[in-house]
Amino acid sequence: MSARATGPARGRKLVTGVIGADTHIVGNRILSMALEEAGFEVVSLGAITPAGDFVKAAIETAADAIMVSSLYGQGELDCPGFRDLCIEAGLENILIYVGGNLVVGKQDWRDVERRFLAMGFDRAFPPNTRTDEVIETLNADFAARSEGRRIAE
Amino acid sequence: MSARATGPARGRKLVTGVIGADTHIVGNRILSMALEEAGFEVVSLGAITPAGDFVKAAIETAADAIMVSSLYGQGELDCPGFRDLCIEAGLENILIYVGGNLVVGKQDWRDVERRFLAMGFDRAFPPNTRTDEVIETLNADFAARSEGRRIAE
Amino acid sequence: MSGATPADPTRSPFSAARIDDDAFASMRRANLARWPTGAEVELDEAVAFHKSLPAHKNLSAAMRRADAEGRCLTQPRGGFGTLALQLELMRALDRDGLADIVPMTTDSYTRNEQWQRAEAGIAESERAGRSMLNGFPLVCYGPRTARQLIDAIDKPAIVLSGTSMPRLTGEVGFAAGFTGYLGSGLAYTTSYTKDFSIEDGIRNYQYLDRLTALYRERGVDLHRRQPGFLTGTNIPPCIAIVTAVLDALLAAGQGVRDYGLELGQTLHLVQDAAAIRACRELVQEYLVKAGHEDVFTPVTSLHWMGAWPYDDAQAAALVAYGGTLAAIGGAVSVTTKSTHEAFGIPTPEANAAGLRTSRMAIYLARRIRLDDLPEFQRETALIGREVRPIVDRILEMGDGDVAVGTIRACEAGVLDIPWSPNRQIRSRVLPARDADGYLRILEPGDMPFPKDVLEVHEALLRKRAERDGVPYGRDLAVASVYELSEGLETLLPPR
Amino acid sequence: MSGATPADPTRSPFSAARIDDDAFASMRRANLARWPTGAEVELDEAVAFHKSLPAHKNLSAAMRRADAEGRCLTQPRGGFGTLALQLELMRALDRDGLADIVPMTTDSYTRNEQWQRAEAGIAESERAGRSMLNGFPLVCYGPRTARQLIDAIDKPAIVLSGTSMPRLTGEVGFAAGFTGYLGSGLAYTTSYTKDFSIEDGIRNYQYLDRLTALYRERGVDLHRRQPGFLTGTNIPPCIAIVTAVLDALLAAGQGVRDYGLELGQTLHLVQDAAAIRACRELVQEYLVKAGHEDVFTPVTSLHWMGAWPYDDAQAAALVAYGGTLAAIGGAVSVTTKSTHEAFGIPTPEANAAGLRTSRMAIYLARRIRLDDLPEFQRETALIGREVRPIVDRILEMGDGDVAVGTIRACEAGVLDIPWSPNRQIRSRVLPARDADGYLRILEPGDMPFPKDVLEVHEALLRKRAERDGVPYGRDLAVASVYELSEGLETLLPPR
Ligand code: B12
Ligand code: B12
Repeated sequence: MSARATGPARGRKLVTGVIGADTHIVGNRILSMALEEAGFEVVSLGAITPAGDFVKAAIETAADAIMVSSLYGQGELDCPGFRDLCIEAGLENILIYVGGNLVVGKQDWRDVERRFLAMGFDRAFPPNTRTDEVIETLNADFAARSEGRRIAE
Repeated sequence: MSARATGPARGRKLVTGVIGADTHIVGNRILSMALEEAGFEVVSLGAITPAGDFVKAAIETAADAIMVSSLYGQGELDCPGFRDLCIEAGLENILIYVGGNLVVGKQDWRDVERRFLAMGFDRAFPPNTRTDEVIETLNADFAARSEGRRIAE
Repeated sequence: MSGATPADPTRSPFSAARIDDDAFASMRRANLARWPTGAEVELDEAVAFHKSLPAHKNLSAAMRRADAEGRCLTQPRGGFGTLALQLELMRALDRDGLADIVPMTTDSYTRNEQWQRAEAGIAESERAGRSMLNGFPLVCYGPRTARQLIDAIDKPAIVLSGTSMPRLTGEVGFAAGFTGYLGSGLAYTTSYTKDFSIEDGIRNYQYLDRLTALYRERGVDLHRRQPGFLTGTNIPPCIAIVTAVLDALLAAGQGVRDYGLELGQTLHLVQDAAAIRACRELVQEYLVKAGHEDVFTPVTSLHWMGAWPYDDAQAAALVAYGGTLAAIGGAVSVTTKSTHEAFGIPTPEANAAGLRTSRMAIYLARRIRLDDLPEFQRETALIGREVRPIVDRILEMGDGDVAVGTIRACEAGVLDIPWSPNRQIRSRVLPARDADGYLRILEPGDMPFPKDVLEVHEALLRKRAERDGVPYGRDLAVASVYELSEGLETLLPPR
Repeated sequence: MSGATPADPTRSPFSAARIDDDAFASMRRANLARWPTGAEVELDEAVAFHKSLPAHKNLSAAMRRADAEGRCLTQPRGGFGTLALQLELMRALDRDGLADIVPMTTDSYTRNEQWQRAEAGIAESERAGRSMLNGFPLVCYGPRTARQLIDAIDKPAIVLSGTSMPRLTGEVGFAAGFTGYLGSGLAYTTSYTKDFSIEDGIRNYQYLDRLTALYRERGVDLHRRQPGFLTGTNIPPCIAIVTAVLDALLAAGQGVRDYGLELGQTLHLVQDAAAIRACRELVQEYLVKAGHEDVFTPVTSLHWMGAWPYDDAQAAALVAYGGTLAAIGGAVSVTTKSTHEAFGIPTPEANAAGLRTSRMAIYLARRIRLDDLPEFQRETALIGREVRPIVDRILEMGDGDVAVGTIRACEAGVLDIPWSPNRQIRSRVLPARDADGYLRILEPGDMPFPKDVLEVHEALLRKRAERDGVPYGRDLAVASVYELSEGLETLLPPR
């Protein structure tokens, strides 16, 4: 856990939590700890968080990104419509990541990723994603955004 | 190991051995022991037996069948032409079985069986063949032969 | 979502006392009225059905027999979102996996009593032609339909429903013919919920335990189980066993007499054998002290409950070793996983393969035991020195009531759970692995472990920090969370 | 096919004495002249190449280092019929399997010096587009070409060539840059041949051992190994170790100083740990007695060498346990198999997966040892009581010459091998498993085991016969051959 927030990413505010009825807090907590250590400001909602609560927290704290964890397999039921909730709340452009064991069973990742990007997530992360990789990606995406692009290539 | 030679199979003479440079004697020996106990007369040539020696022994002992073992994977190199050797030696109709781990690697059995039947073996047996099954099959085939058929269906 | 269903008319003062018959009768009426299929539950009919089952389909009998014969039974997990898929799954686990105990895992909406969402999940699953739920929506289908699952197999079946709200899944499950139910108020509420009150969690399981006793009064023995694996994340044996003692006392108080104890494996041969031995002995010690002389408490050993490697070949070693550890440790049953663990819920095939690999490992363990190994004896004694001070303190805090003591102990941090999602739990206690692969306590939080015990743990963990050349501190705990999921290039680099 | 190549001009009287330099020089000339690629072998050039290799590609150094660090290295088997396939295989085992030692298994024609047939096998393989040979035809390709295999990997490489005729595969292998060679005169001749004379087998390995010493004189250490697994079929540790002592004495007599000892696993945790310990100690005991103070004899533990189950999931448990047994037993390396074992030579993928499963099992074994377990100490002592009387008797029979004693012992049945294909071996000794899963001696044949030892074995086997309700006799031995290949319905039927 050595990666740091750099450039435009420094001090950005991130909302983290585990969506739906999902109790898997370990990875989400370690991620939140790592993001904080890296220099982000983290609003951690913890486990079992309804989609609406993410959006509410994002508005209240004027967050720059939402980090949705879904481990228990029902992400495909909990996550559709998440982007719409953000839009309705006026967060058209907020950066949204989703990660964990997003679907039920061992499925081809490229296929799963396609489904979640189609739901409006800016990025989806497979199992076995480490926190450094997440931080690097946040750095790249916030840099891209400061140049007007939605996310980095 | 309880099956017995029955009907026309009783007292039939069988030549057994492991073909080629193959040293795997355990299964072949257990098979020979079981065939003897079952009431067959067994001429056991042991491991590392050239194809020609099987035929020679079959002629000398006027055997009714030859049981070829091949475990080490090179059966596809050692076994082609075995039937022709028998024919040249005037044993057109002698019953020939082959069994063991006949080919290199874990291959589809139906495919392997096809290849060995094409070589002129009357029957080919996959790995994990137990001696009782062999004895039952011999009983059936000798019965079929006493009715003029080549082997039982 | 709170468990204190206001619908519940008879909210008695919170205690470990047995729920009295009339109160329980009206609690049941209120509970069964919460969802249409509740009306299908009829105790007399259910009792008759259970009595019509052959003994080998009763889990309580199967566990007692396995214990007597020194066998280690196998049981996987498994649940899919439709009846058709669940039938296929349970048949495959029974026939192809040779499972000795067949599971029915409920989906996470059902666990949280979000039955409408579960209904939607069934529809979605049928539309998609694959399971969109992570388990079987038992309550939606109801007991009559669920009984098809029992008829489809020739083994005892158990309900797996990680939840603090077992009252309706319990009623439906038992009525359907399931003879086992995994779960407890303390362990699950602290490990599977965020805002749910521990008191309500305990109340809900007192209901389930009282229901189990009710069946027993009618001559039907049912097997209850305590999920001592907790958050599955590097739980040291002592913490698991503390919760096992408390939940067991609560269950016995409601009249439960078949109470299994589940321990997640530490993956250390000696520590797991010591944990299994110590768990059974310590729980019995406190049950007997409390006057419960006749509670059967077999231990179930669980395949590694923490993060798995992302390589099927590597995972196969954890599956096989899981059988070895359970058998050599003398567990009465083992709960198995598969090579898919790190990725997702296994297919019926992968799940059955995990069962067979474990079963072969159990066979290979022969009758080996470590009883005479000094290291085993040291570890077993150490666990006792860790557990007794905590449990005694908690019982003290309750002024004689274990339920009250448990709540107060959680509030005070005297009872703490590593990596807990529950806000009433401090989760300041932090475990890590020492240089020899034992799980030790890095930070005790506010748990009153004896000083000399903590010195042992610290010394061993410092050895590891030195070996790895890392600072002694929290990073050891985080590294220990990842450890078993690391690739072999990291764990055992070739040179 | 006899090994007494009449071509050999200098057929000295048979003894354990070191082959003198001039005799050996002309033996080498004659040997290298037997096949065209022999001409490519140039000692000075080969020595220079070995010296150009990094230390981590030298097996002798790798084994000594692993032993010093208490590590257990992994090594699979593997050979295919063409250079292209062999390159792909060795790369896969190195990179995907993380093998610490990379093998090159020769095909069975090459082993038996039927090089023309091997040539044909190459052609057939190229035509078929798959390997028709069960190994790599090393001699046909010759040392220059084979060196591509060494360049393709970053690990030490070993020649696996189960044969009594190692003289040319040895010359070619060492010249190519292989730093290890598995095989010995007594073990292989009694287990891999039918009519081949044991004397000639020993002579051929004296050549190889003398060649190894020749490299050593030039400053290149090469690792030789004894295949104590013999026929791989329920070999009790004591019989394996007797052959290990004899072959080690013969090798040391030619000047070998790195001599590994391979033991097939019994699949019993305690018996395997005891066998590994006893093997190393007993071989050292007799080497030192014979004045060889400085021979390094690390033990290699081999995954189950008998019949495997015909189910990949079941086989996975044997693969994983194979790593566990080697690591807990303290072996310096383990030779791995795959889930394909019962069916055929594994694909590179399956072979690499077997390596990773074993490697993870080794990691999980942590630093556990059974030294303080009384049962381990009993078994280790028992093996000593079995081995010493036999070895002492054999040395006696040789009137001071171990080579002569070995031949006489085989003729007299004092030295006997279970399930041997060789006609000079009586193969009247029969092993079987006892009720606790230990390999015991059912029929000693003419081996002079002490009476009290045989009583122990008989008592334990009678217990098993009673338990299984079968007559005490040969059927126990046959059943024990099949045992591990049986399905789980047979081994551990659900009830
Ligand atoms: C530990 C564990 C548990 C613990 C959780 C304890 C707790 N309260 O946190 C317990 C035992 C309680 C548990 C329960 C269950 N579990 Co669970 N559990 C696991 C396990 C073994 C490890 C998870 C873990 O902690 N990993 C370690 C952490 C560090 O990694 P991580 O969680 O993956 O998070 C990392 C990355 O994913 C990434 N990441 C995570 N979130 C995000 C978000 C963003 C935006 C980004 C960029 C990255 C990112 O960064 C994190 C840090 O590196 C996994 C399987 C596995 N992985 O081995 C199953 C697993 C996740 N569980 C599973 C299931 C089904 C359940 C249950 C539903 C089982 C059941 N039916 O009873 C219940 C959950 C009940 C409920 N209501 O949720 C399934 C999910 C199936 C699927 N997706 O197909 C898994 C995959 C096991 C399996 N193969 O079946 N579980
Ligand atoms: C024990 C064993 C050995 C022992 C053999 C000891 C001896 N002298 O007999 C040793 C260690 C010496 C050995 C050596 C080798 N072995 Co080996 N060995 C095995 C093993 C593990 C078990 C074989 C066995 O004894 N089974 C038990 C008996 C009872 O069963 P069986 O042999 O299959 O026989 C039964 C049936 O097949 C049937 N049957 C047999 N013959 C016949 C004939 C007829 C007509 C019929 C009807 C039925 C029948 O009835 C028998 C009784 O039920 C197998 C793998 C496995 N099966 O687990 C590999 C295996 C056979 N060996 C193999 C190989 C490659 C070798 C070597 C070439 C390895 C090497 N490269 O060094 C060498 C052989 C060298 C040589 N020149 O031959 C491969 C063959 C690969 C393939 N076919 O693709 C196998 C499959 C392992 C593998 N997966 O790689 N081996």
